[in-house]
Amino acid sequence: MTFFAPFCLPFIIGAAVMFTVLLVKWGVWLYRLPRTDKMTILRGIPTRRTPQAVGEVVGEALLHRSIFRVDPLLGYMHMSLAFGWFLLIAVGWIETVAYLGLRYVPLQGHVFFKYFATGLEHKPVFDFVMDLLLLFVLSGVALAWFKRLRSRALGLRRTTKHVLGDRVALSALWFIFPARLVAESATCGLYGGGSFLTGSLGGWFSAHLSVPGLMNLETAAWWFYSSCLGIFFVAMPFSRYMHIFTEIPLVFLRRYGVRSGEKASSMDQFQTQACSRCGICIDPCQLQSVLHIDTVQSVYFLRDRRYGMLRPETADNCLMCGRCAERCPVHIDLNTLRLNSRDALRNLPDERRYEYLRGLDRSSGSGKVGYFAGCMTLLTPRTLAAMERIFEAAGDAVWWADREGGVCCGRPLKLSGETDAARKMMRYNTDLFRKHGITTLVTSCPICLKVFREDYDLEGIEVLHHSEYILRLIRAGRLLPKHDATRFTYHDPCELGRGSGIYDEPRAVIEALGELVEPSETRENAPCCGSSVANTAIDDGAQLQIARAVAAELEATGAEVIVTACPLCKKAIGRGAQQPVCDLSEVVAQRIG
Amino acid sequence: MATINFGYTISKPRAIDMDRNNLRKSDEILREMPELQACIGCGSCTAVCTAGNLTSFNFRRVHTLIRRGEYQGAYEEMNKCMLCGKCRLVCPRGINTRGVAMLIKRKLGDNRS
Amino acid sequence: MNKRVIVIGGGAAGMQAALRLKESGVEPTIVEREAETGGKLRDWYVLFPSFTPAADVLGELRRRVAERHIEVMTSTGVKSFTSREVTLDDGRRLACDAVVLATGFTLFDASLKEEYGYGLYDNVFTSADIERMLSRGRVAKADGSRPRRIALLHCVGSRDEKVCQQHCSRVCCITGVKQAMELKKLFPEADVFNFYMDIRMFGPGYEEMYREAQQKYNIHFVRGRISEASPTIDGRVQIKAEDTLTGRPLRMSVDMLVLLVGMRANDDNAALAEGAGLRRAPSGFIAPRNLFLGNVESDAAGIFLAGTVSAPKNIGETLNEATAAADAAVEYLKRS
Amino acid sequence: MMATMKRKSWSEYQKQIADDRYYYARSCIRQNFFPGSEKAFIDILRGDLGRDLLDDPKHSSCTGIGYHSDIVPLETIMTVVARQFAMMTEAGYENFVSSCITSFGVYTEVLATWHEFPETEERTREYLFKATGREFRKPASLAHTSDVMFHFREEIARKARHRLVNVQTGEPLRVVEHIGCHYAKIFPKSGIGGCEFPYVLAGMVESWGGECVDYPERRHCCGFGFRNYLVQANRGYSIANSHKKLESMAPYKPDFIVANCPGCAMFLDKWQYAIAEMEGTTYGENGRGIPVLTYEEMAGLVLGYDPWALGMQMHQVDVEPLLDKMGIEYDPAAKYLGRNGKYIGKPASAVVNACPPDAIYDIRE
Repeated sequence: MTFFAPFCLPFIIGAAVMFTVLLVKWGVWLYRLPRTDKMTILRGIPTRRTPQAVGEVVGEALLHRSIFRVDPLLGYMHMSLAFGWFLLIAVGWIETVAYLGLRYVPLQGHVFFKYFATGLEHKPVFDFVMDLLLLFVLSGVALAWFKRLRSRALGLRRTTKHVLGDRVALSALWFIFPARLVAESATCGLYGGGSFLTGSLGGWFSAHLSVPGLMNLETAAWWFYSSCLGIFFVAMPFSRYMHIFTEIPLVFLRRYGVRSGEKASSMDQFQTQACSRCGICIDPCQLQSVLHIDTVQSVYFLRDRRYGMLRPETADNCLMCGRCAERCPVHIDLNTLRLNSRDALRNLPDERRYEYLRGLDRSSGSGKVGYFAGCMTLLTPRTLAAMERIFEAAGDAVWWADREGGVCCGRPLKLSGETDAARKMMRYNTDLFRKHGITTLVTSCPICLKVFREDYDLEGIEVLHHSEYILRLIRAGRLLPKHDATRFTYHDPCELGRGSGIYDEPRAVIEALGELVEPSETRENAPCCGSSVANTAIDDGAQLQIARAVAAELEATGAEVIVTACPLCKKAIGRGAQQPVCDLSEVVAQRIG
Repeated sequence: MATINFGYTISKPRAIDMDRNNLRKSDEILREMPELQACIGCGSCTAVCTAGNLTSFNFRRVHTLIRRGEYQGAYEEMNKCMLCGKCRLVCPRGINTRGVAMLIKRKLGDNRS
Repeated sequence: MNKRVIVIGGGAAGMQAALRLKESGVEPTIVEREAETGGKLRDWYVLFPSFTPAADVLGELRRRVAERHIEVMTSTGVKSFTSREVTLDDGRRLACDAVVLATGFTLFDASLKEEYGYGLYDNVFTSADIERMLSRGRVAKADGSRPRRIALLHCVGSRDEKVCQQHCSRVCCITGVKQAMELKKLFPEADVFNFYMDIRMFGPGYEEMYREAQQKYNIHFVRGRISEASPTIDGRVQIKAEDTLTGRPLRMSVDMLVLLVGMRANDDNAALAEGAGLRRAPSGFIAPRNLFLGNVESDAAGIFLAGTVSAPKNIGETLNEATAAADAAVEYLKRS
Repeated sequence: MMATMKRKSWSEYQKQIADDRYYYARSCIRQNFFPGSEKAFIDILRGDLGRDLLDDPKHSSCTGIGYHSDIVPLETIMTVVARQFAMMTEAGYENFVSSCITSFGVYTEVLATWHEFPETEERTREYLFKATGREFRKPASLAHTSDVMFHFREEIARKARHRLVNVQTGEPLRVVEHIGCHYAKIFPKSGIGGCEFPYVLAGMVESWGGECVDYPERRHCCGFGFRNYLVQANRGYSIANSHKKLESMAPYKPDFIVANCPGCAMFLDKWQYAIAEMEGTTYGENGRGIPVLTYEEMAGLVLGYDPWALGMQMHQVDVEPLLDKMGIEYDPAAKYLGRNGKYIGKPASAVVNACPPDAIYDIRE
């Protein structure tokens, strides 16, 4: 039995190209990983991270559990295509073995088994299972077609706009399974076999077409099916469908602990090319929902970056609020990729920068507890006064790092991409903290908090957001705020919530003061205030629009006071709100002694 | 050329000469950020500036000079900025000052993008 | 009420005051020195901040004046007056029961600021010249070519002790912004610079217009007064100023220099005021009896002030004031 | 040129200029650098115009240089000025004419101060009397000598032997007129034509057949500025001003510059040498420099005086090309012969006079 027919050529060539490109790409990326990352991988392989990764690959790459969480129908669509196709291949393999025993069968033999197996006795069970699987996949294809027409039905307000290569691959993909249906049905019509799907359609063909006609249809259909596969395979590594395979190594690498950083690395390739451009990131983006900007979202950013057409306007136009990353089914580290793209666009190492920081010290007071207000807090003096009051009530001696004007924490500059220059500021502040011998560093700015925790080397100094610090004081009985009937609502600052995972502490503090009512989108889904320092592209009017939208959500709770825990959020929401907007420290300070 | 040490040389004019200054970069900056032209010179940005609190850095003056085609030293001056964003919070004309700072550095410093 | 009020001046203020008087049953007579009514509005192209054609406003006022058969004496100058009698230049005397003084203002003569070279250099113009050029539909350099760089200088003949005009003429700032926008519309390739000492945007929509000029029209505003203008060899005008916001002197050559001339008090205010027993403000404009509670009344009973005769004003304020002056006159006639 | 034609405003700035019997106050700088000019003024007034003029050896410096350098206090200069007036009064004259622009500015300022603050005049009279026992009357008319020359410009034009015309082409000569700052910038009413468009030199140039050039930096100061020149550290600023003016006038290709101020005539002339040495730039036709004349020299040439008798060999920039243009005959060999035909020495040639550019000089020689 030979497993070759001329129509197999497109498939064979396509598959060869695809696997070659795939292997070359992965090989190069792995080879280019920094040495430390390679060691991390080697150390990780013999651990239980490997089976965990396998589990995740099944759960995500095949079953698409994350997408199910976004929308069941969308999840089903992705699962039917991915898992269905996988099963078609896997069951097809078993089918071949069942028919022919364990022997070498070339790839096309498995894929086009129906065509080559006409001389063999049929096994109706396999016919039935394979038809069932084909139906499963076809249902996904139908949903995909439907999604193109009406994305809202699948829980997406917006769907992705594609580049030309994607359209070629997508068109091929759409036709693969209908073509398979027609091809297999034609063969069944001529030679018998098939189950409820291919068998029935085959019967219908033989009833309505002449034998030569059906034979022509069969040849054409198999050619078409093979060509679709071939085109898809050739286009795949250069299109968004690269994600189908790239997600697998990404899951393993991530499980082993390899991460992208503020400088571009080979790991970024695994991430960018693992993006399926599903477009789930578009909907949560406030630039889209409030400002109707629909060219800068993560999906487009990754696309532009991957194809080398990233413009600063796209890279810069992002609040880096992290709402999209929270929903990304592939868990791509979107903010980090955005950051190192900005670094690549803008970072210029310049040793002479910030020479003026040398020997500078404008701090005041002394104590084991240090307080870093941050630039923005200096523009919200009520927060500053409240913190002073709280320190006083708690009886902590405080070293004030920057009350008389200090040096920025460096995060805004880092977020703009000037990472090397930001390091100079970070080093300066680190030295300052060490020089004054503090053991606890409290800040009321989540932007500072995040950079202190992630980028500063502050071993021996505990870094606390003021919400954590205040909660500790309350729990230790050192701060006794009065509880009353005030209804508060709370806005999660991006850098504090999604950025630093601090959701519960501010809420616990508020509950010690009064009643907390949650807005409709909260915690991981909380919106950004719009004034994020990460975005340097949108103008003032746009910031205000976002702030108004956020303020409206918070006011819809019916709360009397809007509380937040970030000076920037406070300023921004304050512009859009009718109700008073207070920092957490203010409402606490109002209720003590 | 004959050389005599007179003990002094012809002072360079301090005047901003709009006929000699090349306004191309200034025009490019204004085209990308027309809102910069809405500056009314109130000085809020400079008053609140974190870097200006520590150095002689004057954002308002630097971008005004750039708009007149005086680029000499502007990039180095602009590099004193920490990009903390306080200026953007206080600008009464709502100018995206951080965007301006980055744009100026991009136009006058690295031309990679 | 069979009373007669003489309205001296047939500009926007005079016509509006006469209309209001007529409406209230008083017989007004407009005495206008020029051959037609309309005053300064005749030479204006469009009005800030809405770009409404001045002809629309003027045409409507004239139409109403004609429709209501208000007596208008044109080409008739006034030599002196009291509340009961107006003496004309030709010696005729007109008896009346009250007078509304609406003689307006005089445009500052830009050639008095000789350092700007108005009347000397071909490409130095006044804002009034620009309005006339806009009305005629042809703005160009003296040689007919298109300007590439235009400078507008604010406060020419305003806020300037050197020409004895210490007051602010108020409307020149917004006129400068308006003309800058109009010029930019005509010559999009040109750079337009406004040199100002302060920008005073006092009216509704003015600040918004200023911002639009900056942001949308890319008009450059330089804070600094031009000190002098000189000709260049290629027929342009070199100007010098200090860019006070950078603390550096600045100079440039421009194709057109537009001087935004201010409003000054009429020369005959002194004689008229003396004859009628009115008081003049230090600026030379006629002072109202009380700036708050009698701002359309003069020191003399039966003489009322409308429009820019008492201080620089825009058209809207002038029309309001004319109405108020007419009402005050009617009140006065009822009482007397 | 255009501006000159249209310029009418000068007629609004007129002043009384006496017709005869002048008390002449000399200039410190001019006595040393342009002695021929002051002599020419006296000769023209007395000889050509037949006027009476007293060149009084007893008068002194007005101390204006010290005053403008913040060395001489106001009270002192007022007393010095009072002494000059006393000299005039004692000589029986009442029309004071000053050869120096700064002196003219000082006299104008002092008279204006006495007018506005009469007590200062009283005090000055007291100081003068205590110091010298002299008393004075204020002059009936105060004028700068260029005002006097302006006053007689038509009379001189009638007696002219040469006109400010290029004899080869018949075209009027293009003249840059430069007015000293202290002439009218302090008191605009004190100058003919005011401060923006002074007419004092332009009037002479036009009457004698020339044409004035209005160039962008016409009003600019020559840069002397007293302390700016006198203190060496500031001298770069001083020369920068002349440099700016020369750069601005160069495109108009002026045939010569005429100035009515001692410092201006000196600096516009001598700085051309320094600029040529410093940056190799030379102005004027073929890089031979732009000759700088005093108005007396200009009047002298028009009236047919011998250029060397006018002291024009003292100029940094050679005047011969201008003399050739005007068709004035002169003896090149006599340039450096002094009053008695004695050779007075010849300066080394300089870049500014288009000598070979590789010459090396040492100013200390």
